[in-house]
Amino acid sequence: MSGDLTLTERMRRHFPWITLVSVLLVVGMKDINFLAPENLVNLASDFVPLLIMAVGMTFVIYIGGIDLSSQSIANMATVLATISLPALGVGAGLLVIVAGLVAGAVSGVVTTRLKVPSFISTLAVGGIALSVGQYASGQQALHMDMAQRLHAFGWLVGQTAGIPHALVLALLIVAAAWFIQVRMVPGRTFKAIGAAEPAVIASGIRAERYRVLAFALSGMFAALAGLVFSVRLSGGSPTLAEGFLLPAIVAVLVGGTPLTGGVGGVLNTLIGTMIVAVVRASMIYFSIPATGQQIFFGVVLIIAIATTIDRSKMRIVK
Amino acid sequence: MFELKNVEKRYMGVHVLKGVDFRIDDGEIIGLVGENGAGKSTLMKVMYGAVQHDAGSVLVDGAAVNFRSPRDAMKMGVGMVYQEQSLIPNLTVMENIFLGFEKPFVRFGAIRWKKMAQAARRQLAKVKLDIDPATITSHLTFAQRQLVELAKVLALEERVEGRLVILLDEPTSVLSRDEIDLLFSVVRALRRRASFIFVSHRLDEIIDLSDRIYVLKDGSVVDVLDARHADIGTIQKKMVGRDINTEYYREDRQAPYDEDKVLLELDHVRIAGRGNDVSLRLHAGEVLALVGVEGSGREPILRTIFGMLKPEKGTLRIRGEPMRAFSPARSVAHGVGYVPRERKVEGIASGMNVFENMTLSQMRNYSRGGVLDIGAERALAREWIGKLSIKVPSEYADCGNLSGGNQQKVVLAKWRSGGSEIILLDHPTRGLDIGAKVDVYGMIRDMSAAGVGIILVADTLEEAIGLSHTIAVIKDGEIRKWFNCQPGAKPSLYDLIQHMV
Amino acid sequence: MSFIKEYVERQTLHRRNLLLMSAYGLCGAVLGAAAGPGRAGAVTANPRIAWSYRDRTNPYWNAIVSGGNAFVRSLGMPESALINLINEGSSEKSLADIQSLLSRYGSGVALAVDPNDMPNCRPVVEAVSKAGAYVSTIWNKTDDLHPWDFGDNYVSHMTWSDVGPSEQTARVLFDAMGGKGGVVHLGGIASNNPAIERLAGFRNALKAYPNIQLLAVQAADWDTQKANQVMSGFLTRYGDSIKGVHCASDTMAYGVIEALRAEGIEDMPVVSYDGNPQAVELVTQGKILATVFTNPYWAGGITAALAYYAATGAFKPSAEPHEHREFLGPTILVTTKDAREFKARYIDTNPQYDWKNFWALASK
Amino acid sequence: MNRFLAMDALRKWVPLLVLVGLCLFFTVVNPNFLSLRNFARIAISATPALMVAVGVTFVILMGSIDLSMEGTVAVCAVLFALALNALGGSIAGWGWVAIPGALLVGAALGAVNGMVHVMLRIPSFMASLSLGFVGIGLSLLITGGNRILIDDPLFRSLLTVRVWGFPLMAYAALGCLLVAWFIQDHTTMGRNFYAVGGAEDLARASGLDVGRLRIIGFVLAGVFYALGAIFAVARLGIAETETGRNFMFMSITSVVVGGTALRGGAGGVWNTLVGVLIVNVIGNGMVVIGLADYFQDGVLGLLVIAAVYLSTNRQSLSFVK
Repeated sequence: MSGDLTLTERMRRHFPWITLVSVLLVVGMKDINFLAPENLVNLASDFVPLLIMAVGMTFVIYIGGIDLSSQSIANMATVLATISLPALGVGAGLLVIVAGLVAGAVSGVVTTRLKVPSFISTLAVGGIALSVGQYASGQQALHMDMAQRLHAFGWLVGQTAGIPHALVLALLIVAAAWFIQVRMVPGRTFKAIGAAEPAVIASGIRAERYRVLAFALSGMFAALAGLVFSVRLSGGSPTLAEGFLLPAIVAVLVGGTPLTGGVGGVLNTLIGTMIVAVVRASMIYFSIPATGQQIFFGVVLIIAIATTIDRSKMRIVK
Repeated sequence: MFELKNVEKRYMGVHVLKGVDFRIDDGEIIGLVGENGAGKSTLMKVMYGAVQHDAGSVLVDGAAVNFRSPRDAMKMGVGMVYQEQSLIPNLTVMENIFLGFEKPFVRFGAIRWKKMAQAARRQLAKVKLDIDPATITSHLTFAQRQLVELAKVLALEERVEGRLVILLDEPTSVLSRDEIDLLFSVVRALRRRASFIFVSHRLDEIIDLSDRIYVLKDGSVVDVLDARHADIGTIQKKMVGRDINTEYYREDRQAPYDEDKVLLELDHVRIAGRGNDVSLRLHAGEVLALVGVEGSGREPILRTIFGMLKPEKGTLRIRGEPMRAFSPARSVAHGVGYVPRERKVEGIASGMNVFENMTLSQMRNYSRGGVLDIGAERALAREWIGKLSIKVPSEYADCGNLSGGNQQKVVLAKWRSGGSEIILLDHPTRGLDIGAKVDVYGMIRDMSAAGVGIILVADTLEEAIGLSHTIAVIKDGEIRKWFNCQPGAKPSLYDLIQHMV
Repeated sequence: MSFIKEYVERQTLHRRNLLLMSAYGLCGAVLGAAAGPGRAGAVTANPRIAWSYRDRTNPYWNAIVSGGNAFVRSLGMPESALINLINEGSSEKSLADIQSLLSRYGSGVALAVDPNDMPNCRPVVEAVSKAGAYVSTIWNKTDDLHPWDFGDNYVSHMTWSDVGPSEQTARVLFDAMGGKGGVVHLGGIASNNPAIERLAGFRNALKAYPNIQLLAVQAADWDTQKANQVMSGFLTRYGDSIKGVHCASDTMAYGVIEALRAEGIEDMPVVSYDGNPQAVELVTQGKILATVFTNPYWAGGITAALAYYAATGAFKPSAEPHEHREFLGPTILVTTKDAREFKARYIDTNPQYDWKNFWALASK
Repeated sequence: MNRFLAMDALRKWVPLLVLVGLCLFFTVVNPNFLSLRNFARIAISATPALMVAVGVTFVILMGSIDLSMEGTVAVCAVLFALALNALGGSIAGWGWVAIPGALLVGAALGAVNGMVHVMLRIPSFMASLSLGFVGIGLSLLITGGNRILIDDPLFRSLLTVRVWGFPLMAYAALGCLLVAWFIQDHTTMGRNFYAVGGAEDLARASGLDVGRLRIIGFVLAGVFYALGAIFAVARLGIAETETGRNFMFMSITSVVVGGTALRGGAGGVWNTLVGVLIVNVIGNGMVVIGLADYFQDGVLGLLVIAAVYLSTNRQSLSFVK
């Protein structure tokens, strides 16, 4: 059967990284400095929180849903991490992760049990998380004590041989997520749910549980993203993670995980995040005027999505 | 006059229509028969423009036409009454009747509902259906929807110059006797305006209604019979191409089942939403066929056994153990496997490869601590690819791209390799070609010999008779008659049909 | 193809730097960049000037940018020479854009920045000083962070003490109310520092007016539409007992005035903050009784100037006293009495400022 | 079957019951809530949102989604205001041309959106999200970030003049809603949206040009966004990039809360009216009963979940995405 596929179809799965390389080269043509390894490492490490959040969101989009609560969960996480740091130390990280997991699971239960579409349920749960963040922070920007921050999370802010530890952590997280996706039962089930949910149910799998799990994972990763961001900024505020949501969704979509589910995955998101990072940085390299940046971003986005998404498995484009 | 000359069609390398010649005269009623997979549905799709033929020509009144869409065909007076619902459920009856042809009712941009309702009533009167045209379609019964489908096609009458050609695809399968009589009288009455192509599995109806009968086999027209001189036996023979012999269904391999070992028992189970009570026993090695007309309630029984429906009353025992909670997961854990009719939707997950599909129901066995042992999965897939001679390039092939027969083998391998002892087969040979069917029959015999209990909802009655040890005839959700079906003492088609309708 | 050659040359340099850096890292000074003053790089003859701020949809930031543009023009450069980094309210984007800027121009950057959220200030400053560039900040900074801890690279921080001026506007409001009646406060995004300070000033004024009754305080997130809706809600809840409205920003005051206008209420005393042109216009008409002008035009120019002249070596920040590194910006109370005169002086034309006289308008 | 139908008929009214229930609740806590003046206030805040939500309703009925409204509203608002001021500053003079002009701009943006979605075969979520960025950028480019003030008393009379206690804009919006209802229920186009949303492949098989229909749907949505923009300008007298803010999530939430299904084919503009009122009543009511502002996001979330939960027919849904 593979003989029937046209060249474009076979190339399709390679389009995301080809797009990434092309964008890199285009910016590199403008200024070769851009391609210097340490510059790329810096660029990548700036995007660590966004990457972590996008990786989590990948699971939800992979099963055909959407998670709009990530940003609010990250906001909540920055606050919870900051206020619990003096009492819990590294445990603050654990607390935050559990909080994210719970918030995500709530979205999942509301979506699967109460049959509220994820677009709405996650938006609503995001509102709840935001309220928790605002309440816990006393509606103030908080900052971490330097000594406590170094003691508990010093390992996260340092670098070894020019490689920031946060970047290493992010890559480990991506690797773990990738492992879950391709080598573990939940990942396989997510793929099957995205591809053909009725077949999953007819195979005797409790699909609902896995759907809840996907949302819970997304919530956990969003909290983790908030934690890393909070440690980097050594503080927390219920608005600190503003502006994460749309770039994270865009990163997943540009990477080639369409909203229909079952296609794409964590590695696509890694590439997608890098595309977003490069496109954003390119505005400085091409000296895009302040008022034109949004237009530039939107247009590049359309071009990128038009090239990266695999339409062969979409019967109806909605 | 509507004519097909030497029409050819290939799908993904499969030669579906091989030089078909077909002719229908004005006012004629043509019966079209053939086994599933013989190419009937493709031929009809070519006629009403849903697919384009590769070679040959379609002629209307001697002039070659090229239908690029069903709409083109409609403009030439060719309309289709679908077997599967083609009415849009959330629209009203009249909107469905005039969908895409609303223009005559529009004045100053607004649809004049009264005028449309009147026109719709006229169409409904043709099929003698007395319902409010403003009813939402999803609120109608199956039979009513079928008649609305016909009314929709008959609306072509007012729009098209010249004669109509109307394709009826299995129109009687969900209708009661009265409704069938009504339908037939409507069709006969309309002969002066339209010619009909009538497709049905019910050969008696075909003979009753048609003038001539086209018999299709393996993509070619094998014979054209005059209905006045045709009888069911000869038609059947021509459809299958040989006498329906014992070999086809591997009857030689039908062994008696183990009467002492009851795998599954339904004890006065009341199916949800039906209110009928069903009792049956399935033994190890037994093939139990449920026969009945479409909508008679066979699927709900299967779905109840599989845990997708919760019985309202009664007990369901698996190996003597009464079930308390119902879910597919629980049934699978108790060794029940389900081969669904909608193979592409519920059977295989397209986009996933062979081994991923095979282990979907049994990932627990191929993982440790949640980590999948892909090596073992691949080994399993390779083993079953060999065992069932599944034609795939490798275990990495995407199941969505396999042919129907190979997909079905993958689904069967999924349950067999997982050790399921009770297998529910819902139309397992639907849309398969003869070769693949024979393979599936062989697998059913293998499973039976291995002591697996099978409940079969067959594609055709012949299949049910040929394969099963026991037959339960279902009507209106109840088991009306049991037949013992040992080799040599099998009931005839008529025995069964008598109790079905 | 010359860029390839250029690349190879730079690459050798970079590799050397990288080796040095890793050696440095392995020596245990993992957090080296943050500590240690005196890492200021060579002064640059012609640094790139950049302004990083929240958005362009707000008159306040527009005034900041026009100040920045005026400064750039004063150097004989076209306005396009000013690099605009817009963070859209996202700390993450703020930081990422600044990092990209630094990686493109290295130490040759003079950056003026509002870090958007207080916690974001530290990483921005650390990144800039690591690159050997120069940064001046306004508004958002945590209290434990100081320019003098970063040698010359963290040139200055300017902020505005909003407590006092906000108290003044509140007093104007309470006087207009005749010292009695109910009052509501519409605040900014609750966790923003200015929102907190402006509320504090308002509360201070309340203490002196025992007959003024505080009805409600609610955040309207600096947003005109949200303020409009919150004000309608207040009108339902408190009806005629509202005798005055204290807004934490001009943008919210517009929404409040329109909510009142819809009810046919034209004479409700309203005060606001920021001194935007539209608000000053409304003060001249008496629809707003007072606003506070923080001179964003000057702030936009002078913040860029501080970073620029430090980068060119025109002055050495570390030689300046602490009160020149952290200082308060100007605040001018604009009331109905002086609004016309004020408008002629500051809004209709911008005064000519000497961009080398860094602390000319500083409050202290 | 009858019981099922009865439930079905009842469910249609659930959003309205939720609305009434919320009103009762807020009235009990603070009787001031139940007053003509407060309802007028809710009407004012709901008017622009209603137009935007009605626009997106058409798209959602087809089973697509549109996230470009914030950009489209911003562009329409600033172009409308610029044109009005350039044409003499009053709709009594030539300024009225700005109104059809703005609608035309909305239609054009909708057409671009629809064409990118249909012709490049990009799912509407992504196409419209990207074009939303472009729209916001465009409005920024036009205004340079400045605000444009509208002083025309005739135009502002939409807000200031009251008839039977409600401002003119409420009646104007009602008129637009009737037009939307007419399009939805009495034109071929509107009915075909339902056909596409109900079963796209069957609609295609019946000969509908689904691609063209989708583009028309987006154009229509664009026109209603432009109406929303005009009302938003009328409400505040200011046109700026921020005019489009918050419309995206709020309008889609309103549509779903009103009982229109995101998968398409069910619901309509009356549902959207109820949904918009529910969301605005919650917003107004939380202030009126004096709920602490940091709880408001969470309470809104909980109430939205409850409203959608109550109005969903879960029997007919095997799973929801």
